[in-house]
Amino acid sequence: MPKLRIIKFHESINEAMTIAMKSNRKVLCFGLGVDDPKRIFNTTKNLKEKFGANRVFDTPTSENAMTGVGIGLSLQGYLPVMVHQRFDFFLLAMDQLVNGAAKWFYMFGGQKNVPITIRLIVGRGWGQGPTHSQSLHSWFAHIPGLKVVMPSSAHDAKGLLLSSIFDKNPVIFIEHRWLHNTTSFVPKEKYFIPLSKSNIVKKGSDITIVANSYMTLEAIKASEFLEINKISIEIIDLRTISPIDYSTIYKSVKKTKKLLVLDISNEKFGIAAEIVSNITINLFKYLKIPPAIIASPNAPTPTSFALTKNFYPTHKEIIIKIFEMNNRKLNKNNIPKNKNLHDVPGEWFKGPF
Amino acid sequence: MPKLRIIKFHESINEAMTIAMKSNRKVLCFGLGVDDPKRIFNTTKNLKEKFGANRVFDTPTSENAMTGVGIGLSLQGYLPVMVHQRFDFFLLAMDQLVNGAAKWFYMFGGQKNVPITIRLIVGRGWGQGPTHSQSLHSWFAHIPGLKVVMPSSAHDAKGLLLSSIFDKNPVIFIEHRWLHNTTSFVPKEKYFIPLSKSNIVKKGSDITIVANSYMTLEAIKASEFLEINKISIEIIDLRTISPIDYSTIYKSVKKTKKLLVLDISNEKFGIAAEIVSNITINLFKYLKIPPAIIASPNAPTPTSFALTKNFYPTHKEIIIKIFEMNNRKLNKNNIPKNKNLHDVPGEWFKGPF
Amino acid sequence: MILIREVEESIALKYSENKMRCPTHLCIGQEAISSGVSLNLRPIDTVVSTHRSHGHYLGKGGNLGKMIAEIYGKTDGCSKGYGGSMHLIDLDVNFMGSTAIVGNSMPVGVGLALSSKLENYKSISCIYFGEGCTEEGIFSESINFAIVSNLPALFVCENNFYSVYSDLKPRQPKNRKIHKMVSAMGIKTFYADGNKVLDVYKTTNKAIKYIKKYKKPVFLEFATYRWREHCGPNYDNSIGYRTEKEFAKWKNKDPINEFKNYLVKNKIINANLIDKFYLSTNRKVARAFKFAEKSNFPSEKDLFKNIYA
Amino acid sequence: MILIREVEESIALKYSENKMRCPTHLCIGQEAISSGVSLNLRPIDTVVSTHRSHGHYLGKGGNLGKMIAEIYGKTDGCSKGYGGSMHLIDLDVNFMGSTAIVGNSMPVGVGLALSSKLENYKSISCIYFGEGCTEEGIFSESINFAIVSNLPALFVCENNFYSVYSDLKPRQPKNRKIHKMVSAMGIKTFYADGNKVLDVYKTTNKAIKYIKKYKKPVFLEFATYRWREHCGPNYDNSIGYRTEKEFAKWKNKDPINEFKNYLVKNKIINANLIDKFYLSTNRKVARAFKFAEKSNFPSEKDLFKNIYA
Ligand SMILES: Cc1ncc(C[n+]2csc(CCOP(=O)(O)OP(=O)(O)O)c2C)c(N)n1
Ligand SMILES: Cc1ncc(C[n+]2csc(CCOP(=O)(O)OP(=O)(O)O)c2C)c(N)n1
Ligand SMILES: [Mg+2]
Ligand SMILES: [Mg+2]
Repeated sequence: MPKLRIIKFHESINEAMTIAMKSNRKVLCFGLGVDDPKRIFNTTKNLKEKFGANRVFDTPTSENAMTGVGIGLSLQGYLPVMVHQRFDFFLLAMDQLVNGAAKWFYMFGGQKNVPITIRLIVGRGWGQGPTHSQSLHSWFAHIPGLKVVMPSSAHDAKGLLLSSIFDKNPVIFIEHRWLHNTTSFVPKEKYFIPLSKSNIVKKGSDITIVANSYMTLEAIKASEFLEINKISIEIIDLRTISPIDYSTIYKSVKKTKKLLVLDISNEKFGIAAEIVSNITINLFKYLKIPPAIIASPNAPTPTSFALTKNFYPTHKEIIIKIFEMNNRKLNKNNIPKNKNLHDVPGEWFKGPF
Repeated sequence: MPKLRIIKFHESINEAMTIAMKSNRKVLCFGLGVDDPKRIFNTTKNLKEKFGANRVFDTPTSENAMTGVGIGLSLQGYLPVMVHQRFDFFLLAMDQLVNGAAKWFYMFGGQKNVPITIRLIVGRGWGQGPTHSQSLHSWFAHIPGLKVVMPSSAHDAKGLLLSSIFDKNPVIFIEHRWLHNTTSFVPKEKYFIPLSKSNIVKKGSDITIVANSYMTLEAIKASEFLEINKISIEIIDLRTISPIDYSTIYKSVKKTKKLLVLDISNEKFGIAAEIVSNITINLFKYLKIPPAIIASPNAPTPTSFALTKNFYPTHKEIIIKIFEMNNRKLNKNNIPKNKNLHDVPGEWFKGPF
Repeated sequence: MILIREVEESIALKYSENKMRCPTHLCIGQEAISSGVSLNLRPIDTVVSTHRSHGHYLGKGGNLGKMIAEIYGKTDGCSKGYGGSMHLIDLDVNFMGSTAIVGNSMPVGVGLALSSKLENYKSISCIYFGEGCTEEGIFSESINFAIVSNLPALFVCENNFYSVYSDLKPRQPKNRKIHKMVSAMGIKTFYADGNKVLDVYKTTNKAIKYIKKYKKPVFLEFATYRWREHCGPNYDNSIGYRTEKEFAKWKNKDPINEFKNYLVKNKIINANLIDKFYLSTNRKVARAFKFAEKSNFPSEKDLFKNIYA
Repeated sequence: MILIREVEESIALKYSENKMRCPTHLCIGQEAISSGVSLNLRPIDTVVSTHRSHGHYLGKGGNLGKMIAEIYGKTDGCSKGYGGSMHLIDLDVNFMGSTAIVGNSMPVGVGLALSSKLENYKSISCIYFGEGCTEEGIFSESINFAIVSNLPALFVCENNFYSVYSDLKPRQPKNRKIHKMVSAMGIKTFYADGNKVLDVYKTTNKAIKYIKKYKKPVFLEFATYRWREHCGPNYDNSIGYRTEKEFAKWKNKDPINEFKNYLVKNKIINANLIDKFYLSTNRKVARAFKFAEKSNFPSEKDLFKNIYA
């Protein structure tokens, strides 16, 4: 048996981009810095060299107009992939996204679809602070006409990005910065992971965990300790936030009768609420105990190393909550500790950006 | 006993503006058309004449910058009231709102607050269509640092607007266009209705209805028919969406054991989900049946008269749902019909705008 | 031009029947611009526009019956009833869409120009907007990108001096010439009287030659005037935001009369022919309204159609 | 100027200790601008700035110790640790805030100017930004409103020719002069060499006189160059987005050397005095770092402080 090919998340994004651009000349890639020396954390490496400056280009700092340019391109059959180094910068483009891209197909009677893909990178750690670490994916999920994808692994990133690029609708593709250096098995060839289909990352019977993006990793980390402690959790990685795949969640909750939802944004009016609400409304009689949510605090992200200490929930909070939900006593000291400082995902991530 | 003074919602907004500007010279009012002949559906009537062009002024069509101007003014102790004829136009200003106004107090260590008030008018009916009838209040509710107010009556509008203007934080004040001509008792003098405190519009025992803005009127309309049919509903008008007043809802649900949440935006990832989720998590054991939501369909607003026929939920859908939740048989033909066409609130609202 | 005028007048006339139930912005008084510009556009050239787009749509050759049906909210509407007057499209003639948020369609037009560049400048992207749009940030962003990328974009600014009920005073400095301001960004610009269809035609012609020759965008500004209220069918001089005198001055410069007089004076065609043309136009318009009235309403359930492709 | 340089050099030196844990944009090479501009500002005048604001903050007289403490994330930080290097404030000297989204603080500065106008032009609002910011729509929106409303705003564009690793080519047309482009909007503009502190000083002086006399805004453009990487403490000429030659050319025009030579050559002060000044500056900087290091970290629970006022 051949050895599994293990690569990094940023390499897998890069592979998806390369395959997409190679297989269809209509795929374009643009955004601030896509052709600069850093190549968006390596994710756009070699694209300009391979596909030329016409298809891979830097832009003025004009987020709103460039989104509109993407719409215009896609009306002529292009498949533009726009990139933003931070989710937060994209707030300037809400008019084009919501009043334009999301509604174009609908408001013109289904005549022209807008197959644009927008890659947003969510900052975290090293004092990214209030304006460089937001992920307002719940905003987009609220808008009919948009799709919202949040991969959690290198493997998923490739297959989901390929599906996003070739999807006929505007897709918001959200990459958590801390995932970029994670690794997983990634097949070399082209493959598509369907949108709006979640993934059971781990089978289990005691409780259903619905996670997305980076929180999936924390859930997996928690599961190891829980396993030892004979609590069997089922982890569903949403992959696509909207349109959401409820049937997988329904099936799981019908089995486990317990639900914990994780999110990378703050809890208040976030996507976890939607999931808890939907499950409650539809599976009320199955739920043995009240569902629960673990998400960030309802505060802006502060900058100071000290203030972010408990800002991001980790496997620890998940473990504590799950013990509680399963009515089990826990000695918190037994929970394995992170070896990194809380504001970095590992040695590779150091320094300003 | 003196006769109660009944005035219209737009008059009450106008009164609040007038009182605020009279009582504090730092209150300003600006936005497209605040001093034009139509005066934002009469809500800014006479302000320019009374307080001068320095304090009441029209602006260029520059939503994003003008929001920043408002922030700058408020840093110097001004209390700016910005007005947008449609909520949808304000999407251009999300950077200034979210990365600026909402975070200024926090990210600069609590040194300068931003007491700006932003009035947004939600369009409905007469083919306002996909880009002139959105209300994305769930977006704002998700952002820590913002307050979101949605009055449902002339009486509340005055007291809530006064509280919003003099509140120390950025407040989004959302006016449903169909409320502008509704009337209610409005005291002549200055009064404040506290933010983040909801209002029990109607006491009842069989089910708790959580409503906001225009949906409160539909709930009231429904209650009349329900009363006759011996179903006693408790209607809570949220008044402030965020920070939300859960304690009033908790008390009510503990009593009625049933929850129905209404909203004027589409259901998916909307504010109703947050409320259902919170109540489920915190009052699980009190709930006798699954909570429910009535909101708009998860679609953009189409323009055609024919397509909007069932777009907006009314007292009818509420009545049907409540009969169902109370396990009661209903002859739908008995539900009183609206006398107006479905796309107008009354004779006063006709024609294009 | 006459067609546009007659269509708009008919809409104005019938609007009070309450069957056209959507915000509707008429372009009466401004017809020379869409007419003069459109005559220079080939079918392959694309157009995007704004809330006030009837003229641009018809000028490009957009289907009249479908436009009226759209305003009536019918299935035969050019947007199948989903968009209304403010959201028109006719792909058969490459009228790619008009949208209702000020400035919203500008960058979309720039994107269309970029797609043309990627296909060897096969077409020109014509982008209409009002002078109010120049105040939106997206205006300078769009033009800057078109300049930097050498795009075949034709920006057409209809300066009618008003944005809703606001004159220029609170919005733009007194002595600004929009075309000069934009020229300083690094783009070729032209200015002309937007009520003289021949001037509009000739100016646009020069512009298009320039675009083709230099593979660069051009910006046009045309002065004109809206006769009716900002939104809706009526006259609104009485409400006080503009003077009867100003209106009379512009009405005197009626683009259609101006052109008729020119044609007759120069004996290009005689008055009889013009009358005949009116007759046939009116028949066409009447047919369009009949078509719209007869067309079916969409079904309520179609609300959920086409949210996703 | 020397203070700013020495502070920035110290940050660069100590950054690798991993105690300053936030994105940090140094202004080494650009110090003449904040220095020359600030000398013209009175305490009452307000300032807003961008991600690259250390120089602007210090120039305005912002507290040095508090700035360093802020970068260290301490309670004595000027933003109490909440903001970091990109969000500085010092109300004592009317440094009203720097923010990290390109263009974000511009209209806020315009709002400050409007508040000044409402109080009879009591102060001037100084607004710093880079040439990259001119590409954002909010740039033209902000300037347009300042013009229309006759606001006492001083716009200061630091043109260092780069936005992150992007030179001007993909962003602005070749022959654009930013100050000329802006001038066409209807605002007085000046241009000067941003590496010559005297030129900056004199130009700003003229600008402020103009603002006071005419009660109108002014736009300044200064050419300059950033020596270190866009964000962080290192040099980055090796990564290939700019040439060693270009860098050398600008390093040769070091604003500090330039000014030192001028002072010595013209016998305004002697070299000795400058050395002494360096010494005292270095002591000051060292004290600031000590202050920052000694200051306490905020408590984890303070995370929930100040979300609402
Ligand atoms: C972003 C935004 N702000 C405000 C409006 C309201 N509005 C509709 S049309 C219009 C006037 C725009 O003026 P102009 O661009 O000159 O076009 P005209 O109506 O004169 O043809 C305005 C302000 C809008 N549609 N979008
Ligand atoms: C809206 C937005 N887009 C992108 C960025 C990323 N970014 C941070 S600094 C910067 C460079 C801006 O260049 P310029 O204005 O010239 O300032 P400089 O860094 O040269 O001082 C960019 C693009 C951002 N912070 N905000
Ligand atoms: Mg106009
Ligand atoms: Mg720069």
